[in-house]
Amino acid sequence: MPFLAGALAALGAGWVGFPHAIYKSRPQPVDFSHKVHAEKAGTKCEDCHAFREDGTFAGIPSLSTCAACHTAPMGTTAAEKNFIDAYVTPNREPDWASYAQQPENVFFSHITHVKLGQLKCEQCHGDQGASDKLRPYQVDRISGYSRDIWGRTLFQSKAAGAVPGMKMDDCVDCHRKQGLSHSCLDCHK
Amino acid sequence: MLPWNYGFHWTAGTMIFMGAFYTVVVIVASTLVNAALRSRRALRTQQTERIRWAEDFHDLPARDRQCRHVLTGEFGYRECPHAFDCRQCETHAKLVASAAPDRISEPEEDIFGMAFPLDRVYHRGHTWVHSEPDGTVTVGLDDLGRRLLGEPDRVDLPQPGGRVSVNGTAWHAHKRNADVRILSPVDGEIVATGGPDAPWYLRIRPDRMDFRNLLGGHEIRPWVMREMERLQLALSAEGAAPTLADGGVPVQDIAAVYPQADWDAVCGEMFLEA
Amino acid sequence: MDREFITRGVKRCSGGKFLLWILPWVAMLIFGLYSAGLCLVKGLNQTNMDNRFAFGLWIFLDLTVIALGAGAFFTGFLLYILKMKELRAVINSAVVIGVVCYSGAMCALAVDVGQPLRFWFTFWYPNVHSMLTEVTFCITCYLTVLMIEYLPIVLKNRKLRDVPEFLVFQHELHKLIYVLAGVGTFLSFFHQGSLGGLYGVLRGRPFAFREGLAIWPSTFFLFILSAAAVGPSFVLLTTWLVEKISKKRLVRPEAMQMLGRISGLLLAVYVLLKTIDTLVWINRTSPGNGFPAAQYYAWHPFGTWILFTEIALLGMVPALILLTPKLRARTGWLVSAAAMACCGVALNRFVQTVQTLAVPTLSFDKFMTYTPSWQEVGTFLAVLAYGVLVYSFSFRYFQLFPDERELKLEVAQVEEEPALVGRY
Amino acid sequence: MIAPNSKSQPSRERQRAVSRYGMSIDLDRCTGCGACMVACAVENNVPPAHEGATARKGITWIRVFKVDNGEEGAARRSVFVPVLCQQCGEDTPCVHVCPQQAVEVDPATGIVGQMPERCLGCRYCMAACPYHARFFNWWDPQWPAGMEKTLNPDVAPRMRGVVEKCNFCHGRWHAAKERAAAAGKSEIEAGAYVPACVESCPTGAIRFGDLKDAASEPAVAAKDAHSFRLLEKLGTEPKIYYHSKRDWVRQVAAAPKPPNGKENARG
Amino acid sequence: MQRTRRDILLFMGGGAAGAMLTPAPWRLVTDAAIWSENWPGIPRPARGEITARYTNCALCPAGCAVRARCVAGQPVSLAGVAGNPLSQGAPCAFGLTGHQLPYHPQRLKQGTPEEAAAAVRGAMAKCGPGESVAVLDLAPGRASSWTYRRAMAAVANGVYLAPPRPLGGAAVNLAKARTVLSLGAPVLDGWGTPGNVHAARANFRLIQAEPWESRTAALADEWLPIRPGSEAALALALKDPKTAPSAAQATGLTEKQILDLANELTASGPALVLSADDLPEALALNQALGAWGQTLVARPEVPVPDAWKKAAPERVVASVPDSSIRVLFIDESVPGSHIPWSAVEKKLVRDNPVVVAFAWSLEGYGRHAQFTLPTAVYPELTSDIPPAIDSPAATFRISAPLVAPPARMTDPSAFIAKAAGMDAGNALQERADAIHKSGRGTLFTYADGKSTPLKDIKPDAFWKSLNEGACWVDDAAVGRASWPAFLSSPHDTQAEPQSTAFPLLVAFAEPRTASLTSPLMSKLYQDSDLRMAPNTAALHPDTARASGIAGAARAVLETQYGRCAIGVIPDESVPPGMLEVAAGPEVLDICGAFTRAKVVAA
Repeated sequence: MPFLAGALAALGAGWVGFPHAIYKSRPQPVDFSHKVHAEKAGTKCEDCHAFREDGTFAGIPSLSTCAACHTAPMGTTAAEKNFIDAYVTPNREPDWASYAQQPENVFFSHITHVKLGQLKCEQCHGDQGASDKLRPYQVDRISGYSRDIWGRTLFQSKAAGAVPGMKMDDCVDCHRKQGLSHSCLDCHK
Repeated sequence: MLPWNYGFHWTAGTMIFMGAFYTVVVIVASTLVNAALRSRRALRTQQTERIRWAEDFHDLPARDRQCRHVLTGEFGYRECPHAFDCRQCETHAKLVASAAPDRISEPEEDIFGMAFPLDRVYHRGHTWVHSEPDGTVTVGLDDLGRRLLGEPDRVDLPQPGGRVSVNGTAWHAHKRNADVRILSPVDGEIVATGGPDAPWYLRIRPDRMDFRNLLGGHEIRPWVMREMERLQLALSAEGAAPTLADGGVPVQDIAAVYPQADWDAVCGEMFLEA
Repeated sequence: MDREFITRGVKRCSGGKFLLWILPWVAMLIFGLYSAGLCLVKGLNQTNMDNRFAFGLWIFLDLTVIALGAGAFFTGFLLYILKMKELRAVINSAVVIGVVCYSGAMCALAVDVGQPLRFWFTFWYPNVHSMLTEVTFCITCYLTVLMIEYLPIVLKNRKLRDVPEFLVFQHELHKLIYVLAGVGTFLSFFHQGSLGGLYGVLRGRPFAFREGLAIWPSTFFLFILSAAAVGPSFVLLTTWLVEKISKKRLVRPEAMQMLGRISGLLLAVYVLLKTIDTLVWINRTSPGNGFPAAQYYAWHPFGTWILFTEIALLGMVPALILLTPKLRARTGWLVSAAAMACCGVALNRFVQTVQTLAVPTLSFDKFMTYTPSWQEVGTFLAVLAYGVLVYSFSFRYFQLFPDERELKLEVAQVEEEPALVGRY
Repeated sequence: MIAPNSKSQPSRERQRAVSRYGMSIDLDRCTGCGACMVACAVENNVPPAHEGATARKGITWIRVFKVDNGEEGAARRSVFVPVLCQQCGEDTPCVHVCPQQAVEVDPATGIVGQMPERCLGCRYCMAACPYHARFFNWWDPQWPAGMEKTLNPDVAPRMRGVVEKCNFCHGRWHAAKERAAAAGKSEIEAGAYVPACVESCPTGAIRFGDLKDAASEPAVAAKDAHSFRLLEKLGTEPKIYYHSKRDWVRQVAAAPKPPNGKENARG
Repeated sequence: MQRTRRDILLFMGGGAAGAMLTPAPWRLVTDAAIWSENWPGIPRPARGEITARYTNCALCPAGCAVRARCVAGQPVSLAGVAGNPLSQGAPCAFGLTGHQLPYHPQRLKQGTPEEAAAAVRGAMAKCGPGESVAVLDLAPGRASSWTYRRAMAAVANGVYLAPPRPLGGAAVNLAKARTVLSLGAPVLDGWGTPGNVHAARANFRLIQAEPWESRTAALADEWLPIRPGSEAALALALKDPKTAPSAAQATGLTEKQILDLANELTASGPALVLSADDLPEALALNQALGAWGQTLVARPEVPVPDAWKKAAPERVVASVPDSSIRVLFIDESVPGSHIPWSAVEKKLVRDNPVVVAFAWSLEGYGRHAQFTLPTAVYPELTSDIPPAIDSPAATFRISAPLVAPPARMTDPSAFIAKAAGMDAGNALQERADAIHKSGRGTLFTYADGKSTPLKDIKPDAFWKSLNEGACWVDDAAVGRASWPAFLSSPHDTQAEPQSTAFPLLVAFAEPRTASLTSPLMSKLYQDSDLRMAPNTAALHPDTARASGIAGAARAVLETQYGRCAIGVIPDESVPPGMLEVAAGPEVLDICGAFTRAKVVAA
C-alpha cells in the first residue's frame, strides 16, 4: 500500500511537475506578428531573415531592418507603438530569443539547405511564419537548450503534428533518408 | 545500445557484442526475479520456519547432523538427509520395522542424574512430547534442556490458537546472553500454554499422532550421552573448564556454574540453532 | 552493543577494539575522498598525469586490483561449476574481496575520466571495437553480479535473518547462485582478457602491441590466465592475513593448500605462455613494426631486469613453490609464494601501463617519467581504505568463513580428548 | 571486444571518399618560427597556456620540435619538425579504441575527427597515438578578460576534461562548403579550403591538398624520393608527408635510438 | 515503530520505482551531460557578419601587410596579404597574434596626463643652461617622429634622440645578393621582413658564422661555429688575409676555412655581410667587397612637407653629455629597438628629472619613469611605419586601427607638441599629401591587390586607401655611388673584452624586443619549448655547473650594468662560455650588443 502511494506520488511529480519545472520561459521583447507582416506588408521570410553576400545567414533581423519601415507608426496597434518607443526611437536592439538557436558546437548552414537542399523554411520552422503571436521562449534550466531544439515533449523532439524537431537525431534521420553524409564532423564544429 | 541511437551499425560485431550483453542482463534479471517469486511463494505458504530450520541444519557441523541410527550404533557414519525429520525417511522406516519392539524397563530412566521418563518421546532439540488422554499432547523441555536454561530470564510463548510445525520455532527462551528458539517436535495447533514453572510449556492438538521423528526408548540414553559430550565440547570451546567430569552430574542450573561462558553459544549449540 | 549482529558462537573483538582498528582506515578514507573530490571539482589538473602520461597510477591500480579480485569469479567457478567443495570455506571471503576490488576500481575510474557526467555515453553509444567498451560493460555487469552474490551473505547476518523476507530471499537466492557464478565466470573471462587487450591492440605502441588469435591479441589470454592464477593466491593471502590479525583459525589447511595448488598450476602455464609470447614479440612483432625490442630496455631504469623479475623471479619461482607439495604444506612458503605471485602480476600490470607510456615512440621523443601527485596517491589510498573497511565490517558481522565455528569446536575437542577418553 | 575488421573498413571508406586531404611539409624550409602553432591556436580557439601548463600539459594541435643529429660542434645540425595529427588512414589507432565513438574518420574527407562533446576523457586514444598528436584539456579554457572577443565563431571552445586534436581546421572546411553552397556547388574546389598553419607558414613549407587529386602538392610530394612519413612501418598510413633532401633528417621517421645520456630540456 | 519504519521504506521504494517510469531521471542525466558541454567558464564566441579588413603590422619595422578576418567588426585572426611587394603575405608568429594585444592582462589602463603635463611644464621652466629637454623615439622616421623633431626644434635646448639606425639607415637589397655572410645576424629569424627574406633566400648562399646553432644557422647553407665574440676578428681576417692566423686562433676555424670564405665572398658576388649589431669590421668588409650600391644601398628619403624641414637633428643617446637631460619623453607606443635604461639613466640630471613614458604596458621604461601615460597599441593605434631595412625603395604605409582604442589613451605626439607649445596637426595626412605631391612611385592596395601609379590617384583617394590598407612604394633611382661617411664611422659597438668578472658572452636567441607579446605566444615557450620565454637563458650544463647553478631553474644574470633574475635552461647545444638569452625588458636593461655577463645562484 505505501509502496503504491510512493509510486503514484513519483509518477505524478515526474510526469506533471517535472516538465514544468525543467523549463525556464521568458517572453519575447516585442509583441511581433509574423502573420501581420506576411499578409499586410506582404513580406517573404527572406526579406527580413536574409542571407549575406558570402552566403552566411543573418538570422533575426537587426533593428535597422525594422526601422527601415517603422521609424514612425505605420499601423495603429499598441504593439507597434510600444516597439517604436522602446526600441526604434532610443535605437536599442531588442534582445530577441531565437527559438531554433542550435548549440555552440553545431555548424548549420542555411544556404546549403535552402539553395542546395531546396528546403522551404516551413519544413523545419513550421508555421512560425504564419504565427500571430510569439510564443514565450522556453529554455532548459540545466542544459540551456531551447525547447524547440531540445524536445517539445520530454521524450521526442516532435510534438504530435508539430514541425519536425531539431535534435541531432532529426537532422540525421533526414540526412539518412536523403542519402546525405552524416558523419560527426559534417555538423559539429 | 539501441538500434535508433546515432552511431549504431548493424554489423556482426555489434550483433555479437550487444547480443552477449543483453543475454547477460536477461539472465541476471530473471535470476533475481525468479528468486523473488520463489521467496514470495515460500512466504505465502508459511515455509519460513522450514527454511530457517533448513538453514540452521545446513550450518550445523557435520558431526552434529548424524542420523539417530548412528547414535544407536546401527550405522558407523551417516548424515541425516532429511534434516531430522524421519517421517519421510525410508531408511528409518526399514530399520524400525526390523528392530525388536523395545521393552520399557523402569518408568523413569536416570541418565547422569537427569530424568528422561520413557513415557514420552524426545526431540533432538531437547523437547519432549507427552500424549495426553484428551488426544492433545503436551510439549516441554527435557531435563538437560531445563538445566541448560535453569531459571530462564524470559520465555516468549506463542499465543494459543497459533500453529507450530516440526523443527519450526515452538517458543523463545532467554537466559543470560542466550536467546534461543526451541524447536517444535510436532505439527499442530496450540491449545494452551504453560511455562517454565508449569509441568509443560505447550499443550498442542497435533495434526497427526505421528512421532516417528522423535527419539524414544533405548535411543534416549546414547543420544543423551552424545548430547553431554557435545555440551562438554561447547562448554570448553566457550572457555569453561570441563568440570562435568566430576561425578558427571549436571547441576540444576548449569549456566550458574559457568558465569564466564558465552551461554548464547552453548545454548545455540545444544538447541541446534546456528 | 552490536552483540546481536555478530554470528552466534564466533568470537569477535570488543566494539571499542574494533573502533580502534577502523579509525585509521576511516581517516585515510576521508583524506582520500577529499583528494578525489579535488580532482572531480577542479579537474584532472590536480594530477601529475599529462598528455604524454595519459594514464597513471589509477589505471595501474585498476588493472592490478581487478586482477587480484579475480579470486571471486575463479573460486566461484571452481566451487559451483567444478564442485570443488573444499572451497566453500573461502567462497564468501572471495566474494567480498571481489566486491571490494571491483567497486574500488569503478570508483577510481569515475575519478579518472575527465567527464564523469558522461559515464553513460559508453553504454548508449558503445564502440564495440574498443576493448575499453568491453571492459566497461563487463565490469559493470560483473559488479552487479558480485553485489547479488554478496546479498545472501549480508542477509544471512544473525539479526537480519530474523526478518522472514530476508531469510527466505537469501535462501532462495543462494539456491540459484550457480547461475550467477556461471555468468560471473563468463563476464570475468572477457573483461580480464580485454584489460589485457586494452594494451595489446595499441598498434601505435609497439612496446605493448601483440599479435594474437583471431581478433584478440595474446595479452588478452595472458591476462585471463594471470588473473585466474593470482586470484586464488590473493584469497589465500587475505585469509592468512585475517587469521593472523584476528588470531583465529578460519580455514582448514587443506583448503589453503588447494588454493595454492590451483594458483601454482595456472601460474606455471601462464609463465610458460608469457615466455613464448615475449619471445615472439621480441623476434617478430616488435621488429615488424620497425622497433628493435632491445631499445625498450635501453631506457633506464627500465632494463631487462624488469623482464626477468616479472617472469622468472615473481612468476616461475612462486609457481614452482606452489607446485611442490612439501613446500606448499608449510604455511610460510605457501603464503610467501602467494605474495610473490601477486607482486608478479602487479608488476606485469605496471609494465603494461607505465612502461608502455614511458618508452618513446618518435625518434626525437624523450624518455618519460612521472610521479603521481598527492591527490592521485590520496585517491589510491581511499580505494585501499575502502577495501579494508568493507572487509573488516563484513568479517565482523557476516559469516565469511563458514568453518570458523567448527574449527573452534575442533580446537576445543583436541584439548578435551584426554578427558573424554578417560570417561568412555 | 570485437576488433575492427581493419583491412576492409577503411578501404571501403576510401572508395566512398570524395577526397582524402593530406599535407606535405618541407623540413628544409621550416625555420621553426612557430607561426603555424600560434595561427592554429588562434584559428581553433585554443586558449593561452594556463599558468600550471608545461610542454607536457599544453595544447598545441601542431607542435614544432627541434631535432638534432646528435653530433657535436661543426658537425651538429638541427632541423625543425612540425608534428600534427598525422590523419592516419589505415586502421587509425585512435579510432577503434574510443569506447564511445567520439573519434571517427570522416568518410567524405578522410579527416580524423574528434568530438569533444562526445568525449568521456578516458584518454585511451592518447595512449594509442604514437605521434602524441592528441591533447587533453587539463583545465577549463581561460582567456584574459576581453580576449574572448577574438574567438573564432566557426570553432566551438572545448571544455575541461576532453581530448582534442588537429582536424585540418574543420571550421574552415565548413566555411568553404558554405561558400560553395552559396555559389550553388556541392563540392569545394581545390585551394578554397586551406588550414591555418598552411596559410600562416612564412616559408611555404607546409602544403595542403587532396591526395586523391594527383596534381595537388601533397600528392606530388608523396611521390618524391625524399619524402617520408613518421613511423611508416606501423602501417597506419599517415596523410602527412615530410620531405627533406638531407639523409640524416629523414631518419626522424624511424624508431627511437637508445639514449646517449644527453641532457637537453628543449626541442 | 517497526511498522512505520517499514512503511517509510516501502514508500521510498515505491517512489524510486515510480520515478524510474517517468522521464525525469533520464532527462536529468542527459541534461547534466549536456551541461558539461557549456558549463560556466566556457566562453561563447560572438557571431556576426564576417568581413576582411586590411592594415599594416606595427609590431616591428618590417611592417608586414595584414589581412584581418573580422566578425561584426572585431578582428578574430590575422593573415598576410599575398602579393604585397615586400612582405609577400608572410607575417611572423608575433604578428599573427597582434590582434590580441589590446586585451593583454598587463595592459596599462590609465595614467595621469594632467599631472604629467604640469610636472613637465614646471621642469621645463627651471631648465637651466647645459640642460636639455629630450624626446627618446624608439621608432624613428615616423610622421610623429618628425613632430617630435619639430617640437624639439621649437623649444630651447630640445634634443631628439633615437636608437642607432641599423646600417646607419642604409638599406639592404637582398634581391641582388648572391652570397650573404651573416656574423650572428638572425637573418631568418626576425632580422628583416620575413616574406622578403624568404622570397630572396632561394637566390643567395647563406653562410652563418655564429657560436651556436641559431634558427638561422640551422637553415643556412653553411654554418661556421666560431668562438663566442670572435666575429670581429673573422670579419677583419676576411678583409685582410694577413690576419688569418690570429683569426683562426680567435674563431677556432682553420686558416683554410677563412681563406676559402674570403675567396668565396669576392668570387661569387655581389656579396653582403651582416652582423648582429653593426660591427665596424663587418661594415668595412662590405666596403671592401664593393657591396655599396649593390647589396647595400642608400634609400631615398620618404618625402616630408617642406614646413617640417625646421626640425631637430636625430642624435643617439651616447652623444648627449651625462646628467644633462631635465625632461625626457620616451615614446615606446610603437615598439622599436630598446636602449638599456642604464645607458639612458646616466644622461638625466641628478636633481629630480622628469621622465614621461608613453607606453601601453609598464614592461618597458614605464618601470623607471615618474609618469607612464597609456597609449593605444597595435592594432588600435594610428601610425605610419618607416621603410624596412631590407626595402631598397622608400615606402609609406599606415597601421590604421582595426579596433577603436579605449578611452583615456594619450597621443604622444599631441602631448609633446602641446608641451613644446605647438600644434601637432594631422602630421600623417600632411605627409601623405607631401608624398602625393611628389607624384613618384606606385600605390599597392591590399583589398584588390592592384598597383596603381601615384599620378593616377587623387590625394583624398590616396589618403583613403592608405587607411584601408595600402602601401606606397617609391620608384626613385637609388642614388650616391660612393661609400657614405656614416657607414665608416658607425656608433660604437665593440665586443667587451674578455674578463674574469663576466666570463660569459650574451647572445640573443629570440627577436630582440622589450614589448609584451600576446598571451598566446605561450604556445611557443610554455605549452611547448620551441622558443624561450622572455628573461630566460639557455647555457651549457658545464657552464651551469661552473657557475654553481647546476640543476637550478632560476638564477640571476649579472653584467657591468646591473643584475636581473632569469630562468635558466640547460642545453648541450649552447657552447660553453656563452649565454643564449631570450630578451625581456629586464634583460635588455642590462644587456646591449656583445655584453659580457655571469650567472649566479638566485
